[in-house]
Amino acid sequence: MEIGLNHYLVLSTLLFAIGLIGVMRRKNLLLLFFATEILLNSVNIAFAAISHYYGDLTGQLFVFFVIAIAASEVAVGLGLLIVWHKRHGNIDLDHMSTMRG
Amino acid sequence: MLNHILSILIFFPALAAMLGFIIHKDSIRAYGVAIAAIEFALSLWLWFSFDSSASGMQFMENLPLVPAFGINYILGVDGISLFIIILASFFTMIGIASLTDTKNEKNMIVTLLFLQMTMAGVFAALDGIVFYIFWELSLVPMLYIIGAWGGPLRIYASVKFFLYTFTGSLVMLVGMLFMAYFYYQATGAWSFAILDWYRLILPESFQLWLFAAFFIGFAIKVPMFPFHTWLPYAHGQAPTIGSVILAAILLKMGTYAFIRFSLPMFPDASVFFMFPIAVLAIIMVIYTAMVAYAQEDVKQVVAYSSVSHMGIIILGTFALNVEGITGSIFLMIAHGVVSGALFLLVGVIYDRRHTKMMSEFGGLAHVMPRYATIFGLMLMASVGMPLTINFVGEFLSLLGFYKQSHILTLLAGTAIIVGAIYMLAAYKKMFFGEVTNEKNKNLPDVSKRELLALIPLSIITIWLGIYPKPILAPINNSVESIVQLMHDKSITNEAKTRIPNLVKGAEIAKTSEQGAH
Amino acid sequence: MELYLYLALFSPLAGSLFAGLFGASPRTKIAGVVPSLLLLLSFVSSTVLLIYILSGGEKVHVEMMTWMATGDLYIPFGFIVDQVSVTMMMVVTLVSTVVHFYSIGYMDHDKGFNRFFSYLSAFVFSMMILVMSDNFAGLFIGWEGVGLCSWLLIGFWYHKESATWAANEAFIMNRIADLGMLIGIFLVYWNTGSLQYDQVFATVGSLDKEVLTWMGIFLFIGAMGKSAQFPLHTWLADAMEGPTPVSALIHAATMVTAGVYLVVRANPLYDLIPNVGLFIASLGAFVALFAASMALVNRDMKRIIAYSTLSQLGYMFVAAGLGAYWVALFHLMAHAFFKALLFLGAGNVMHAMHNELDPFKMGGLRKVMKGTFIMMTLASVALAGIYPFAGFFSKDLILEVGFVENHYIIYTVLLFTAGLTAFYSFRLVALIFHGEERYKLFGIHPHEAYKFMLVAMSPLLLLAIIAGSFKMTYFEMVTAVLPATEYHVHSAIAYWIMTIGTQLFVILAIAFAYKKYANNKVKVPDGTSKMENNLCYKTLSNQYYIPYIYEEYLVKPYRELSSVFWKQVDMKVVDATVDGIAGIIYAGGEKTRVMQSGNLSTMLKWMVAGTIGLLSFAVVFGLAVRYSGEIKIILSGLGV
Amino acid sequence: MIEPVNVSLASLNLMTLAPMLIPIVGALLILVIDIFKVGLDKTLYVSISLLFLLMDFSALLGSAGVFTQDGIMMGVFNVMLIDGLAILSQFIIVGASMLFIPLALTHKRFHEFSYPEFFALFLFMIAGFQFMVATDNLILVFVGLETSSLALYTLVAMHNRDKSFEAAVKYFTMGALAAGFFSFGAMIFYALTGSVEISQIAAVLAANKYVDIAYVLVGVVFMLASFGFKLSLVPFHTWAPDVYEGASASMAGFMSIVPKIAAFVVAMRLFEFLIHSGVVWLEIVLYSFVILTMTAANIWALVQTDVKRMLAYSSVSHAGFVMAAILIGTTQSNSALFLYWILFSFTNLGSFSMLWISRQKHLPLHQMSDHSYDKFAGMVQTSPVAASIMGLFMLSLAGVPPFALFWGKLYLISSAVTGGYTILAFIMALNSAIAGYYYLKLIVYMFMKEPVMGNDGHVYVSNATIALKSIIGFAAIGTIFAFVALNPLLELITAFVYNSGY
Repeated sequence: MEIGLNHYLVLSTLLFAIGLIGVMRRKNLLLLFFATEILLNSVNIAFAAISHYYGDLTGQLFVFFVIAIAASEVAVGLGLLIVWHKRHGNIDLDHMSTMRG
Repeated sequence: MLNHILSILIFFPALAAMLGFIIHKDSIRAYGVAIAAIEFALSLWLWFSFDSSASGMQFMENLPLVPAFGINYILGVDGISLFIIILASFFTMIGIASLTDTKNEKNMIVTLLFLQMTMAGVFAALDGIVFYIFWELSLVPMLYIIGAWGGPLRIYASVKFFLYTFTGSLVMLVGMLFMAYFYYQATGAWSFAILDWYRLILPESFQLWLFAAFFIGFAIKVPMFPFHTWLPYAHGQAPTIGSVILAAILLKMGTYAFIRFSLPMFPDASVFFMFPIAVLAIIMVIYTAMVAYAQEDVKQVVAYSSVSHMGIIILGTFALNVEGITGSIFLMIAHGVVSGALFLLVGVIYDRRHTKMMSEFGGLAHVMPRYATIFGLMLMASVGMPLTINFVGEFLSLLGFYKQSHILTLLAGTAIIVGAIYMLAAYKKMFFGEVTNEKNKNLPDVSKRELLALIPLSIITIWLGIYPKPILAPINNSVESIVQLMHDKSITNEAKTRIPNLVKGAEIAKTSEQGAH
Repeated sequence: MELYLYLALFSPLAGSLFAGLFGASPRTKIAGVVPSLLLLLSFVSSTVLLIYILSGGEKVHVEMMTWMATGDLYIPFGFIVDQVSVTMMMVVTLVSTVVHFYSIGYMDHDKGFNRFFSYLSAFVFSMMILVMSDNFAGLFIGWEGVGLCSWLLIGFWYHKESATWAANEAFIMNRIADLGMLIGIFLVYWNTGSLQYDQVFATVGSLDKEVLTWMGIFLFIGAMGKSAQFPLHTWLADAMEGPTPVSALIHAATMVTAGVYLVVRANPLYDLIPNVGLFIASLGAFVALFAASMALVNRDMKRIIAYSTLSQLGYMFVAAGLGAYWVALFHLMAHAFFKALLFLGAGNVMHAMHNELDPFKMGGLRKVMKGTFIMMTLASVALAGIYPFAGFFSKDLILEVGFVENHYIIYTVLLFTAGLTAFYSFRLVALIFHGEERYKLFGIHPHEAYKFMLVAMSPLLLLAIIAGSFKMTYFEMVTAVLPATEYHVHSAIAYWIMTIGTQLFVILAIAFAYKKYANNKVKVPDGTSKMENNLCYKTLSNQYYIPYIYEEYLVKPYRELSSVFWKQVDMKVVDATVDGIAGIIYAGGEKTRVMQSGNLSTMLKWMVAGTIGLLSFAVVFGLAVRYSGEIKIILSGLGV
Repeated sequence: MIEPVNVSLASLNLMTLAPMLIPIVGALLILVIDIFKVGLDKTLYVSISLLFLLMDFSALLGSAGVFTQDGIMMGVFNVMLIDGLAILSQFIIVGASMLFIPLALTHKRFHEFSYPEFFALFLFMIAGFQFMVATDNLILVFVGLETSSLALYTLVAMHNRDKSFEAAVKYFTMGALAAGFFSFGAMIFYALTGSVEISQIAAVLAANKYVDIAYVLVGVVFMLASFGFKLSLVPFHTWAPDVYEGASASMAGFMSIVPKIAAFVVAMRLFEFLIHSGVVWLEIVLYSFVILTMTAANIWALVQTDVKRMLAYSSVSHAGFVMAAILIGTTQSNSALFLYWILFSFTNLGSFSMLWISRQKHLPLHQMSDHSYDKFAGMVQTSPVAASIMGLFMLSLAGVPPFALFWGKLYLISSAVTGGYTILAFIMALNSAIAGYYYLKLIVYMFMKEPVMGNDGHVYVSNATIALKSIIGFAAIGTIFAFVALNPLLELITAFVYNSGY
């Protein structure tokens, strides 16, 4: 059968859902970042598909920006993660709750 | 200068207070007294140059503040506000003069001067927002006075006082915004000017809602029956000066606002709500009087007694005829003088013994005869003895309301009985009998400084009781114009009959009297 | 004439203020003498006015200044001297002058001497306002003023618990009545549009019956308080805690008669409502009997006299109620004289006996204090109404009124009461002055009062004897303003029978009193004798248990209800609600703050949860979108 | 084979880029300087940044002038959109930043300020915000959003204490999630309309009469989620209190103002056309958001023991309060939003700076947190002026007239009244009453309690310098005399908002 737009959209939605679940379930900061990456990239797929469907470049433009931003995000995120690990020797979310209430 | 006298009256004390910060604390009292005296002199000058025969606003000032939103700095006085302004400056003066040595006196005096500004502002403002500004601002100094110089429960009391009143007035603010919006719809221009609002004739349903919104703000301030519980705490905890100003002036803001806003703006609603409010007022009168009778703390007695008297004021206001409203305004002044004096008197004994429990006293008439005499005089004024200032007001208020309802007036009239009961009981406990408590054996009688405050009050109490005309006449003129305005504006027949038409007053009065039977 | 009016009115005030100056300083004779002289001046000017009126002069009407004026209401300080008010002025000034001079001696040793005179003159001033005012408001000023002074004077010895209690009781009871008065005044104003007597009474005729009745009732309620009519009578007996001159002036001669004066003043009103008048009369008759009965057994000299005052007030109200206003006024005058005399005499006795009040502990005093003995006896004779003393003319007249107006029950009651009056008055006289000297048992050495006190009393004595002879002149005078109804039993025989009958009856009563109490067998009762223990006696000596009932069923409940209102309602309901609302909000915060657990993963869950929630709502909405029309209608309710 | 497009430089209208380019240049300059000479004093960087922000501001004035003459202008392939909202919000962003930069000149030395990167990032962040508001292209919005956010995360982290790192991580992670939501939402709109320009989207949706409303709603949901995070609407607010507490007081104050106004503008662009085209669903959702955020945040603020955390919740509540303006969506309400935010920035700036100057390096034993209430007990006795000023800011936040924020509340509630949202108006009023309590609590501590032992009052100004004091003075004056500037401000805002079609 021929792979249409909807398939891509469904796929991206699924990936997004997976990403969401990951974000909720993961207690490890690194894995959490992976999950967010999944989120963003799922959207990329959809954008690419749609832009192909409409035949204009805006969607792909968006994809490039998303990729760039995701990259820089990772940079910042990893930086924070490393500092945290230096100080506490762990990257577990549950140890990250000194401020509450 | 004379056409800016109101602004001067308002902002002179504020500026003086600013300067007060730099004055050394040993000489601050002299400074405060001087400023307050000047302020009082100014207010007297205002009275002197006030045209008693005119009924409208005088010394009007109009200065655009936020014209885009119809907010203007409009001031003016008429017979209704004039005397309360004078009373305010007077009490600030004697308050500072008779200030017994308090810790960091400087802050106290500066605060009092700021308070004076807000009080003058509230009663001079003729723009809804300007009124609201001063109305709210007056809470802050009082909050500080109660909270910083008060008794053991002072913080609870002051916060309760602030939040309770603040909440009410926010609801009132929404009401004002609606009023302005209706004006905008009617005329296409925003305006918060009260005199503009007077010209607005609203359908009855709108009137009812707006009346309710304003009512909450005012009723809490007065304070009317179910909303009164902040008052005993505030009075009980506040220092003497705080209670004096609170009882003498701040409570009057509520009743004044009823006459300035509710009545002329919503005549039909006023008629509609007349009986419910009258019932509340009567509950205030009798219930609080009984509560006062049960008190053990003399200051609480006075506090509850002022709630009880406010009931009569409300009743007179909602008589909706000249006699009643004039009476209620006069009673505002009277109650200001008398309750202020009573709180000062309580302060006198508190300074000596540092307790307000009546059980601690007894037989004081032996040791402090002068004190006992002045207290007795104020007591008699408070129970409405003729030829004292209170009687004029109570008589007129009740007389006025009798037109509207016989039985309710009969109930409210019990004020003269229940009032006598708690006051005489308190006086008996404190002053009569033998001196039982050793600590009271040799208390000094009232000092010069205290007399400085008490003598003028006593004189006013008698003088205005015998010859109220100089105050009654201007009030009467302004009230007549308001009542006429209400009659003309009112749309329901009920209101038309309830609110007398002064153009041909006499026979209207008769006929509707027959109707009321 | 106005000069005299002002003199008469204001010289007491001057006296009061003068004495007031010395209020705090130790007692000085001057503080007593000056007010007394000023009162004499007031008396003289009143006499001048009286003569002027008698010589057919116009009534003097002055308007000093405006008091209250607002809306249609206009109340001046206006004063009027007409036949009625001048009579009252004479009575007031005369008696009070006498009492003042008397008090100089009586209060001789009291440290509150100056204060006393200040109060006393203040009282006279208020009383003068009361009687001279030309409008109801002015009347009310005086009305309250005398109330205040009576409060001050009853509680004069404020160190005595009983005195202050009695003072407060008197004040509050009067206040209850004053409320009625006030309402009456309001009724008058809203119906006649004025409070000036002349205008009011000019217009009352045109009002409908119901309004008039209510007016009459409410005004009379006011009168009931001041004149201590049942059920507001208890304060009068307790008021005897005050110094005796006070009792003489306020609680016998002047203040308590204010009620009668009010009814007399308002005669045009009461003429229109005879049924109310009848009620007044019946109440008066009842009180006459009621009070007299309590006087029979009482063992307190002053209280006995107080009850007799009460009973005499009853007589006056009978007359006033039956429309015989001039008779009422006449009896008021006569009664003032002999009753004041009686009280002052009692005062002497008290002095002699060192404030002992129980007549059973006296006896045989006639030897030591002749003057007082004579005066009190004569006063009692006058009170009993023996010819030719004042009481005869005034009191028998009232009996006749009752007879002529065909209210035979009232007549009988009054006749019987006359007997009782005679009995208890002479019981008192007998106990005090006759029999053996029981006081010796208590080691008291009585002495006669100062000469000048007796001299001061003498005018009263004179008047008590001869007042009756003015009857005709008086009648001529007052009927200029009061309805001039002659009350004569039509057949002469009946008249003579009645008169002589009454006299005999009274004399019998006196004789009985003497027989029973003037002998040497009288002992100081110790609560053992048979008579004291029978129910009837107990009831009487406990004043029909009325004070007890008031205490139990009015005062106590009021006190308890008050504390319930404060502790339960105000604190636990009203205030608790306010704090409760605040508390709920605060507790809400405490409960829900756990949502902010500080754990990142929870935070993320919240975010996702929020999104999911919105999504599901969106889906629901998306499904329901085809009904969007209806939904919009429903939801548009959110705005406005 | 796509033939090359040739465009005239004029049509690009590069002027529209100027305001954003200026701070970027400034940032680069700072970095360059640092390359050549290390370890220069922070004062230099502060002044450089100030200078460039000033230039930025004047550039804005220029474009404002152009706008007043010939209305909205597009630029750079119609990506840039310079309308009233953009200009107003940029004024707020740049102005507020200018007031915050000098807060770096503290008395104690905090080592984030010794890095020039700090200031570079700061300027980049400003540029990001400016891009965000000055376009209706979702891509550019996304870029701006992320630029600024990433910079912000770093700035928070640079405060270099455990709490700051924790705060940064939390902020960052949730931010990443929000970014995901945004892109997903954008994707859906793109899928529905084939465009990422809000105006286009609106046009297309209107054209096909919202046939697939369900999908639109899904898109809206994700947009709401991401902006709910930025605007800290309950329940997306959870980061706010922790981040505020972790960040330095100055940074917290900054966060409470600048990012939010940017987000508000985008939200306004995005949601109002939906509301006006009768998407009742959105109306309900926003209504509940507004009420929930106001009330819940207030209630939580009541129970805080740390002033900074309390202020965090209060800013959340204020955001909810202002969100009402977008719900109402009339010209008056939108102008009210800007008015409110200008006044709010003055007051909030003041109060956070007061916390900032009272910041100690090390906590005394008895003290739970940096700015716990009891630290301020009896402040009036030791340093009365500071206490009075702090009290002033609290009163203003509580909406006591005539101080700045009262006017904002007044106008906003009034817009609710005129917009027909009566109940909302009353709820807003009552919420201000509740809020009164926790602002009052601080006043009570400062004015009515006795100082804790060993507090000589020096702590309250331990961090103060002329710069900080003058900033605070400026804020105080602005707060007191707001009513003077009110009328011109109101007229200007209304004109700008009205002329840009909102």
